[in-house]
Amino acid sequence: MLTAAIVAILITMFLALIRTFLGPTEYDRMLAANSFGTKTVLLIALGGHALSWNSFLDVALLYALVNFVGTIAVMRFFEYSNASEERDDPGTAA
Amino acid sequence: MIAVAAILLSDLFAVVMLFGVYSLLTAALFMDLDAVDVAFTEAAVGAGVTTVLMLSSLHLTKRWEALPRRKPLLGLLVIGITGAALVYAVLDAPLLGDPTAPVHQHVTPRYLEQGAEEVGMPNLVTAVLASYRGYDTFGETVVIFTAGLAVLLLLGIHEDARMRPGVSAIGDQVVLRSVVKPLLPLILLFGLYVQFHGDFGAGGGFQAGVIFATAFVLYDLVFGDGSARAVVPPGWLHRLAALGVLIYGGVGVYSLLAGKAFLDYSALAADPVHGQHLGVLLVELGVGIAVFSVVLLIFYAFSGRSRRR
Amino acid sequence: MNFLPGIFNYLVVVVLMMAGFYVVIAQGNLIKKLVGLGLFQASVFILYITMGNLSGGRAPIVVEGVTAYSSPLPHVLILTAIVVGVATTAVGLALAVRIHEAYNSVEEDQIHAEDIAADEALMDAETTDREDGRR
Amino acid sequence: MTVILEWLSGLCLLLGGVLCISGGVGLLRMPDFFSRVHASGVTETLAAPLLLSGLLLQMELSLDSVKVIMILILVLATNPTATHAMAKATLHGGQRPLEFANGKDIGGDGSSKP
Repeated sequence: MLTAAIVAILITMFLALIRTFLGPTEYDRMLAANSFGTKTVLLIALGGHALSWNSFLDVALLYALVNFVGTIAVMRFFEYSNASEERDDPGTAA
Repeated sequence: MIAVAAILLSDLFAVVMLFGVYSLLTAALFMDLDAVDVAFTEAAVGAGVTTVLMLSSLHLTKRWEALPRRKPLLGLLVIGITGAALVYAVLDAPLLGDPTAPVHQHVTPRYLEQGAEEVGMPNLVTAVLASYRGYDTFGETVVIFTAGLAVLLLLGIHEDARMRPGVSAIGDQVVLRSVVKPLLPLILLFGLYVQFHGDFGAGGGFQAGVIFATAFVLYDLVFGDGSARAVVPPGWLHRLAALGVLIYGGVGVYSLLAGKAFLDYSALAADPVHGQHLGVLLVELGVGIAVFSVVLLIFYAFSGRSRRR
Repeated sequence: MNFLPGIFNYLVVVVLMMAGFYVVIAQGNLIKKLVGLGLFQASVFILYITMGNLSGGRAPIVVEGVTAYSSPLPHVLILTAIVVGVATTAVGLALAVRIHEAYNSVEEDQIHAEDIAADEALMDAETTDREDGRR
Repeated sequence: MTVILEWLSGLCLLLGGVLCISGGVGLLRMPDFFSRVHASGVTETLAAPLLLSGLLLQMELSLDSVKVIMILILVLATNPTATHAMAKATLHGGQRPLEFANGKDIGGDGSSKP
């Protein structure tokens, strides 16, 4: 069961990664990156248990935290940039 | 991998976000390679602090990259040649996990066999970091301190120039605020745990300092600019950063005065092992304080700068 | 405890290193150059950690009954290198911000163009000064 | 007792995995940002606790279980908050859900997002 769950998480990570690449808007990328981060936390928690790593839970805890902070930071600065700046040349938008 | 995509995108925002994801992946790889402490640091620093710093400097500069005007051919050529040379060199490198590799022949066995008894702590990374290679770590702490000073010199901390309030939708998000508020003490507690549990598990001064700073960065981000500044004024941080380095140096000087070599912690107590333990604890504390204050100072310096005055 | 066989890790390192290198030398945007530098850094980190790994070893935290550990030395070096790396990146970003304030651009080409324009303006001013003096 | 625990944890892990994948597919396939937020946010919020509690049931009681519970609390607290904040920020940033963008009012509780 553990293995099945890990495989499922890996698949989801892959899907989220594709969305991060494609993401038509910044918000999509943001969401996908956040989702990816959460999946990484789960992967480390489960995988660490399966492979009996040392103190993997500390790392997972830290990831969950950092992921949240990163998402907040992205939103914060993204909005500032949007509000205070016209796009210089929208043609280069990826 | 992600890196390639990061090159192709011209929207710098997306690039930075991908960089964050990439550093998470790198940290996961470190976990797999048994480098718990490194994964810890990479996660805290690479995914957290770097992303925040890059974003805030993007906020200060342009977001969109100009269309490339030069031809990438020459660059590609150089890359190709260097890459080929490196691959050729790599073919000679010892295989992953090979016990006969040079790394495992010299110095390492001594650390592994006697580190635990001599320094008296199970986490060998901390032991080597703070005790055996104490000089290096001292130097690196000073480098971090200097980098903080350099950023301060370049940007300065503007007390009055803050980002305009009310522009952000996050500024008035009640849910976010009420969730973050009880979270903050938990983060600080976790930071303390990491700081003082570094002797036994993954963690130590560097990581704890970053986690502490992260807590304040989060506070500042959610509750509007300058709110963290009210709790920890920049003026204190200057002194704290210096204090951290001074604690480290002071321990060294004390052992010098006590008749041992610089940073020889066995001078700190009658029992050498106990002295080592105490010394590592103090030194890690110094590192933690220095890293915390420098990271927070850098964040203040970036966030306090208004865009294109 | 490793999924990755033999030499694969080193190849990843080379690819990453070259990607970072390419960004640094071929991209004009200063902030992107810094990202490239970060990639390069990360590849070196992976290289070190790979070297320190020992098959069948555990993380270097002493536990009863375990004899094989990965080498702690590369871990220590990289641990400090990561933190120092972020500090230097911060300095680089600060420089980029100041450059942006001075030139209103972080593109290398534009900065060069502006430099050249400023130089020419200066020289023009000097020549006119000299001409003025001659008159 | 242990057998029941095994089964319970297996069930949790399996359910969590399925939810996880469905969230990923939703994230990839849904047509606009708000439906993607919905897809990934809702499933993730259920999948993460399921997976973690499955893990919790497998390991013996120790400091580690406390840490797992800490992670659980953290994920439970931050994930919905982050998605909520993101959706709100997107709305603030000028994007509208598909129905509104097409100028078509879906009626009913269409005004649930202020």
